[in-house]
Amino acid sequence: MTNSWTDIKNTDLVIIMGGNAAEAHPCGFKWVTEAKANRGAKLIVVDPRYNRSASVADYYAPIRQGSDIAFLMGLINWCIQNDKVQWAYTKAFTNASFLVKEGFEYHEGLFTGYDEEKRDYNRDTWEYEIGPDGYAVVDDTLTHPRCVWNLLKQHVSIYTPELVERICGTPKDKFLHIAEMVGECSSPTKTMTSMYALGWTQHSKGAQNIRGMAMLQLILGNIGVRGGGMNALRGHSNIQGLTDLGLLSNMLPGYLNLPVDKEPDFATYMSTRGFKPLRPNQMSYWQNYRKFFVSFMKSMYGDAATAENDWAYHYLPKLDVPNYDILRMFERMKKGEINLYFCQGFNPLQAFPNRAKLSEGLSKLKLLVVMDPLQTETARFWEDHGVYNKTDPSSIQTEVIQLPTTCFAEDEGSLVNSGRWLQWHWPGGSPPGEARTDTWIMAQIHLRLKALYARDGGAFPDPIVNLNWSYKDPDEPTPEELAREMNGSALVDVFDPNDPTKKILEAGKQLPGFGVLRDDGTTASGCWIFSGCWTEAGNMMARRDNSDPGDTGAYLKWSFAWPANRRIIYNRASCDLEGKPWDPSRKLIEWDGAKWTGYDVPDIAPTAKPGDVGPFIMNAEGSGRLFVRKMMRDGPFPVHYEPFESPVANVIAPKIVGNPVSRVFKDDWKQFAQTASPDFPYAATTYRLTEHFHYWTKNNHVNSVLQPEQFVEISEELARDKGIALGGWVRVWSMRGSLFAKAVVTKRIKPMTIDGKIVHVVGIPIHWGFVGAARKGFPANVLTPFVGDANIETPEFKAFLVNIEASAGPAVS
Amino acid sequence: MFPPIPNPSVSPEAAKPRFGEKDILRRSASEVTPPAERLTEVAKLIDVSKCIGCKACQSACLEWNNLHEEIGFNHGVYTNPMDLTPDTFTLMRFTEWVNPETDNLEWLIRKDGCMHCEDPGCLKACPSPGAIVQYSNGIVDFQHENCIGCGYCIKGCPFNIPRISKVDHTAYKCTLCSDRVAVGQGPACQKACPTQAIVFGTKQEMKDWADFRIKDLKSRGFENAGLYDPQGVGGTHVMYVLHHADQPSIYANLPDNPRISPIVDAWKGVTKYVGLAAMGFAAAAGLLHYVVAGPNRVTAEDEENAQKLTEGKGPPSAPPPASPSGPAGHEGRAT
Amino acid sequence: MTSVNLPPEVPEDIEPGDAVRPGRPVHVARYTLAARINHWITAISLVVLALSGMALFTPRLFFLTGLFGGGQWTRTLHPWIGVVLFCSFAILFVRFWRANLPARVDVTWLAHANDLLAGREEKMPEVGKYNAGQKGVFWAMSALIIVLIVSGIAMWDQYFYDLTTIPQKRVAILVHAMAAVVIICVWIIHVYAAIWVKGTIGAMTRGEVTGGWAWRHHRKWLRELVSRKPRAPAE
Amino acid sequence: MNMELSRRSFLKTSGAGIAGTTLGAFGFGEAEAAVAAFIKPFHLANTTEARNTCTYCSVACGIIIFSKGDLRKGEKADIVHIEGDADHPTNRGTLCPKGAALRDIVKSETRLTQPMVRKPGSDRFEPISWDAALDKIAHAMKHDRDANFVATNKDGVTVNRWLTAGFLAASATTNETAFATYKVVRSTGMLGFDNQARV
Repeated sequence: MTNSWTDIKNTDLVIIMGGNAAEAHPCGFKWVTEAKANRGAKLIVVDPRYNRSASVADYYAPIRQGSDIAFLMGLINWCIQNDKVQWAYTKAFTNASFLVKEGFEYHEGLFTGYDEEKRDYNRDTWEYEIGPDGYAVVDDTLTHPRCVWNLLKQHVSIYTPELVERICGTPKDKFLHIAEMVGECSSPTKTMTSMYALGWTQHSKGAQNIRGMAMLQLILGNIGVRGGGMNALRGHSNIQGLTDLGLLSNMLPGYLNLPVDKEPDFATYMSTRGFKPLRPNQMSYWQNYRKFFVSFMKSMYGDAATAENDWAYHYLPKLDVPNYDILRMFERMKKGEINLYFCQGFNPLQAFPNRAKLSEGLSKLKLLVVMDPLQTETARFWEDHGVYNKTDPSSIQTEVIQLPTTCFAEDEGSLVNSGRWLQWHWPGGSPPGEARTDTWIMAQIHLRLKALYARDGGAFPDPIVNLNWSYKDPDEPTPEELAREMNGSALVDVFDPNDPTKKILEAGKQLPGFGVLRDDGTTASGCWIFSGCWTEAGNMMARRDNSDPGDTGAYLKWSFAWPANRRIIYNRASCDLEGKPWDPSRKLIEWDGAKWTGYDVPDIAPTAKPGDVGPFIMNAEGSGRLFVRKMMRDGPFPVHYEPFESPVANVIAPKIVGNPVSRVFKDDWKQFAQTASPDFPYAATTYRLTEHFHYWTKNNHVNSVLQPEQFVEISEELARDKGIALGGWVRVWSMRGSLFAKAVVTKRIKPMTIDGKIVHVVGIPIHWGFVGAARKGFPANVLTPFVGDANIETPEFKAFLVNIEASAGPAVS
Repeated sequence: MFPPIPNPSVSPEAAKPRFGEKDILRRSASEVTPPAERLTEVAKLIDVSKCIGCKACQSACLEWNNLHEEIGFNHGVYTNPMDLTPDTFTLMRFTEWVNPETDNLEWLIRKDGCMHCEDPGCLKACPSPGAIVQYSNGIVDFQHENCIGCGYCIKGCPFNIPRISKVDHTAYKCTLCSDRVAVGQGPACQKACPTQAIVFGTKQEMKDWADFRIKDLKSRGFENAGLYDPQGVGGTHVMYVLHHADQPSIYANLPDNPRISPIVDAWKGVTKYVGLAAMGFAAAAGLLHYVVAGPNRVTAEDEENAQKLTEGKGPPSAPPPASPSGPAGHEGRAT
Repeated sequence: MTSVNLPPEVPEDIEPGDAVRPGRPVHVARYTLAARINHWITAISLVVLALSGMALFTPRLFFLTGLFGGGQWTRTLHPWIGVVLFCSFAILFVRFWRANLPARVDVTWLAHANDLLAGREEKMPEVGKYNAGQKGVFWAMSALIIVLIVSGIAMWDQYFYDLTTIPQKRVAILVHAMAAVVIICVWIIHVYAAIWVKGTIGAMTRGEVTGGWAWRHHRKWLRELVSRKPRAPAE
Repeated sequence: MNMELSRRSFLKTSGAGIAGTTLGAFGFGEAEAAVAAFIKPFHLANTTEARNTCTYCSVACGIIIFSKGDLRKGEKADIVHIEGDADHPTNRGTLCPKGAALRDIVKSETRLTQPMVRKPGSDRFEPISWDAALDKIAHAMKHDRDANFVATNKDGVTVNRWLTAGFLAASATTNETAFATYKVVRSTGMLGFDNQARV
C-alpha cells in the first residue's frame, strides 16, 4: 500500500478491481464503509462475480477475468479523450514530458526488440533521450511526438469503449458510467483509491495490471494524497515483512538485489547502481545503495565483512537465471534436480499450480522438512487419501521430517501490515507439547551445520562459519536482539562527515534511522528500510499511542512504519508546486516557507524547496513513471494479452498466446488448453472466501462450520445448459486434473459476451484439502496452469479453462 | 464511525454484573413487580446496507458463547448452517434479489437472530416460571435451569428464533450477550463486526444512528430506506436499517408486520381463562347437583324387579310409554 | 377381540362377558377383567395427562410439575403418556364401539335428560348397556383423543419438529389446549356420573353391578341378557 | 505490555457528530452489584491479557489474548478467549470470521505437538526426538551441499551457489524470525529461497 488502511476513510471514490476487499480483508474494508458513510464516497466494484464487495457497492460492472489491462487502458484513454486529467500534477509529477529514445515502437501487441526464440525483449530502446547535460530531455509543452505523454496517448487510443466491451465483456454503458465516476477524480479536490490484491497479481501479466491502474492514478493526481494511492492488500500477516526482508530467490533485505553471474565483483555490481538523477536537483535516493548494502553485509558477516574483501561480496550466491522462484524449483524437482526442501509455515502442495506436478516433484526429493504449527497436505503428500490424494506410499522414497512450531499466540515480535506498519506483539499462551519457535529451529540448524563445517570442513564453509551469530543465547536469539540488529547500530563512533569533530553516533548505540548509514563499514543494519524501528528510544514498533492529530488517519505514534515512520509514501505529491495541499481540506503536509511540516513524515528532504525537488524521490527522474523504461520485461506500457488459456483469441494481436515474454517450461505447454478449445469451453477463476484463510482455517472447527465443503459457483444459465442442480455435485476438469464439488448456482455470475461469443464463468474457491476439520475436498490447484507472471512469476491462478458436468460426486474409495 | 466500546477489563471488580434479578421487567409464567425505575433501554442496530455477509458475527458468537456447531454440508448457497440451531444463535441469511425497478441484482444479507422484543412472544408463551426473563433494559434472556424444553417459546416467537437443544433439552437463542452487556461491553457479534454493520448502545442512540444511516442511503437513491423497529411487538431491542424498509420480507422472510400470533394470544389468553372456568364450572355443577339432587341410588324395588326378571317369575312391567315408537333401528334388529 | 365370535343374533349392546348371575341380589357381569384393566390404564393416563397438561397450561398450576419430578420430566413424560392413553383407549374403543352406536332411544333418553337429573328416573326410557349420556362420553372421548394425539404430535418437537410448520404448531397447541379443556370437562361428567349413580363404580372395580342397578339404569340390556341363554363369563 | 500507553483518544471523534455512546448508561445508575446468578459470570475476569496481532491477513488487526496463567510470571498460560483490541487504530476491536475464531486455530486438533518422521516408503509418521531430527537435517544439508555446491560457473566466475536444496519461508512469522531465517538460509548459498509473496 502506498497509503494505509486508516487512510481509506479520506477517499471520495473507491475502486475495487483485481481484488475483493470485503471478502479477503473485511476489517480493512471497514474504512471503505467509513468513507461512504461520512464523506459520501462511492464504491465501484469491477469483477467477474458480483461478490461480497459488490454487495455494498454503489456501482458494479462485470469483467472477464484476465482482461483488466484493456479496461484500464480504456479508462486512461477515456480520461485523455475527455480531458479528465489533473494537468498540473501530470505535468509536474510524472514523466509525461520526458522524450523517449528514437527507435522505440509498439506494433500489434509487441514493442521494439522482441525475440520470439528467447521469449524476451532487447530493451535498449525503452529509454529516455539523454541530453548533452547528462539529463533526460523533456518537453514541457507535451507536444513532441516522442514525449511520454504522446506515446501514451497513442498507445491507449485503440482501447475505445467498444473495444473494452469486446474484450472484457463489460457493457459499454457500464464502462462509460464508471469512466465518468473515475474521471471526476481528476479534480485536485477529489481522490480515488485503488484497492487490489491477487485478482491482479495472479495473471501472466499481473505486474502490468497494477501498472495500468498506477498510471491512471498518476494522471488523476491521486498518488501521494490522502484517500488516494495504489493499495495492494497483502494476503498474509507478514508477507509484506518477508518481502521487505528479501526472503526471495533474488533479493537482499530492503529491496537490494542479489548479484548475478554477470557481476563477478562488488565494483561491477555497484557500477549499475549509481542511480544518478535523471533531472536536476532530484534526490534519487537509491544513490545511497552502497550504504544500505555495506551495512547489511556488516550485519550479516560482522568482522568477516571488510573493505578489503569487498564486504564479503563473494559470500553471496550469484544467480545464473533471473529467479529460482517456486515454479522453477518444482520444475527442477520434477526433473530430479532437487534433493532437499524446507517448508516453513508453507503448504506448496496446495499453494502452487498443477498439483499433480507438485506431487510428482515432492516424490523425487530425498528429504522434505516441514516446520509448521499445523498439519499440512505438503507434509502428508505421500499419504493415500483415496480420490482426494491417490498415492502409493511404498513407492515414495522421500523422507519427511515434520517439526512442530509455535504460532502467533505463543511468540513475540513484529509483523509488517499492508500499510507498512511494523507492529510488535506479545505472547499469550504456552506452546502445545514440544512445539518450538522457528527462530530456535533455525538457530539449531545453523549451529549444527556450523559445527559440522568447523569440524570437517567442506564446500566453502566461510559464509556459514563466519555468519554473525553473536546472540546472548546462540541457541535462541531473542526477538529483541534480532529487531535491534535489523534496525542497525554504530559499530564504532561515527562522526559528521562535514565536521569530523562532531560525534553523531556512539559505538554500540542503535541507529536513529537509515539517514545515518555509512558505506565504510562503520554501521550495520540488517534491513535498511526498517531502520528506526528500535532506536535508542526503545522499541518503536511497540508504541501504542493511538492519537491522531487532525483526524488524518496517520497515527504516527502507533507502531512504526517503514520508511522512516512515513504513513503515506510520495506524500510530497499531495501538494502543488508551491507546496500547498491540492485539497486544503485534506492537508497532509505543506511547505511552510522553510521546511515541510504536517501530519505525516514528509517523503522528501525536509528543506527541499517545492519547485526544485520532485516527489518521487526513489526514482532518478524525481517523478512518477507513465513510461517505465526497461524496468519491466513485458513492456514500458501495459498491453492487453489474453491468459495462456483463453476462451477467445487476442483481439488486438490474434497470434500472441498469453504474455509473449512469460516463462513457460517445455512440458507445461502441452498441458495448456488451446485458445477457444471446445473441450474446455468455460473461463475459470479461483478465489478465497471470507470464512476461510487459505488452507489454514480448514483446521479450525468454527470456520469449517461457516463454510464446510468445497463448491464451485456458476450462473443459472450454465446450470440450465448443463443440467446442474443447486447444491448438486459437479465435476470440473482442466488439462491438468479434475475435482468434484457442490454447485452454488447463482445470479451473481452472468454469462458474458466476448468478441461476439458467449463465455461462461466458473468460480472455484481454493480452500479445501485432505487434512483438517472441514470436509475433505479438492484444492483448486488440481486445475490451474503452471505458468507465472513475466516479471515476478506469480502463477496465473485467476484465468484458465475448464469443463464442467453434473456428477454423482466423488466415488468413495 | 460509531465510537467503539472500550476493551473489557479483566479485574474481578469490573466483572460484577451491573444488572440482574432486581431489574427484571417480565418473568415467564410469573407475576413480578416491575422495578420502580426502568434501566435505560439498550439496542443492537443491524445495518443491512453495510453488511458484507462475512459471518464474523456468527464466528464471534460461537466463540464467546463456547458453542459447538456441527460441520455441515454445502447446499448450494452461502448460508451455513442452513438455519438457526441451539448452537447457532445468529445466522447470515443470503438472498439474491433482482430489484424490479432497476433490474439490478442486489445481494441482501441479513443477520438473523433474536430481536429482543419489547413484548416478547416467547416469554408470553413460556409455561415455566422464570425460564424467560426480560430485563428492564430490554434484554430477553433464557434461564436454562428453569427451562423445561417444551418449545412453547418457538410457537410464541413471531420471528422463529428459539431452538431446543437435543443435548440438554432446553431452549437456546441469542442472549444479547447479557454477560457482556452486564459489565458494560457490547455483544460479541457487535464487537467483531468489521464494517460496523452492527452497533450497540442505548435504544435512543441506535435510533439516532439509524437516522444518520438512512439519510446516507436516501442520498444514494434508496428512497425507501428505513428503520425496522416493529411496533407489533412493541418495538425491538435488535433493529435493522433496511434499504428497502417498505418490504422487509425480501430480506429472507423478515416479517413485514410481526406480532405475537393471535392464535398464541388466544391460547395464552382467553383459552386459559375460559378453559379453567369451564373445568371449574363442570366440577362445581356436579357438586351442586349432588348436593341438591342427592345420589341416584338403586332401590330395593329395583333389585326385586331384577330378581323377578331373572327368575322368570312374571314379567316386570313393560317398557314405559316413553318409548312410543316401539321396536325400531338397532333395537328392532335386536328383538 | 372376542366380539367376532359372537353369534350374529346377539344384540349389539351386549359385550363379551356380559352375563346375569341369578341370586339375591342378582349380579350382572358388566366388564371383563381385561376391559377393567384397559379402562383403568386409560383412566390413570388421562388423569396424569390432565395433571401434567394443566401444569404446562397455566402458570398457576405449574407446581403440579412437582408430581412428575419437575418441569423437564413433566414435559418429557406427558407426550409418552399421551401415547399410552391413545393406545389404551384404542383398545377400549374396539371393545366398546358397537355398544355405543347411537340408537333411536337415545333421542328419547336425551329428551328426558332433565328428568334424570331431577331424579325422575321412572320417566326415562329403557336403555341398553349404555345410555345416550354414556355414549356421548364415549364418542366425545374418542374424538377428543384423536384431536389430542394429532395436535400433540404436531407439538412434540423432540421427535416431530419438522413435521409441521410453526403456524401449524400454533394452531395445534391451541387446539390441544381447547380439546384438553373439553376432555377434562367430559371426564368430570363421566366421573361425576359414576359417583352420583350409586352402584356404578363396582362395574369398573369388581366388574359387576347388581341386578337392581341394571334394572334401574339399563333395563333393556338386562332384559336382553336375561332373554339369552346364560353364558359363562368370558373370563 | 504497554497497555498504559493505549489512549483512547479516537473515541473523542465520531464521524457523524453523535457524541459517543453513553456507556455509563449500560450500568444503569446504581453501582450496587445485582444478583450474579441471573447473568452468566463474565468469563474474562481474572484472566491475563496479551496484546497480539491477528495471524491471518495484512490488515493486521490488533487482538487481545485472554489466558489463564501469566507467561510473564513464568506460568503456563492457557488461552481462554481472543477478541479484537478496541484501541487499535485499524480494526477498532473488530475482527473478521477468521480472526474472531483465532482461539480455535491455536487450539486446533490438528496442531503439531512433537517432531515426527516419515521414513522412505512408509505409510505413517513416527515420533522422533528434536535432537535426532535436527542432526538428521544438518547432516543431510552438509552432505548435499558438499556434493552439489557450485563454487564457480563455467566461465570461472565465483558464484558460490547451492541449487539442489530449497527453502520456502513462512508468511506469518515475525520479522525477527524471518531475519534469522534469512541469515541461516542465505549463508548456505541456497538460491531456491522464496516465500508466499508470489501467491
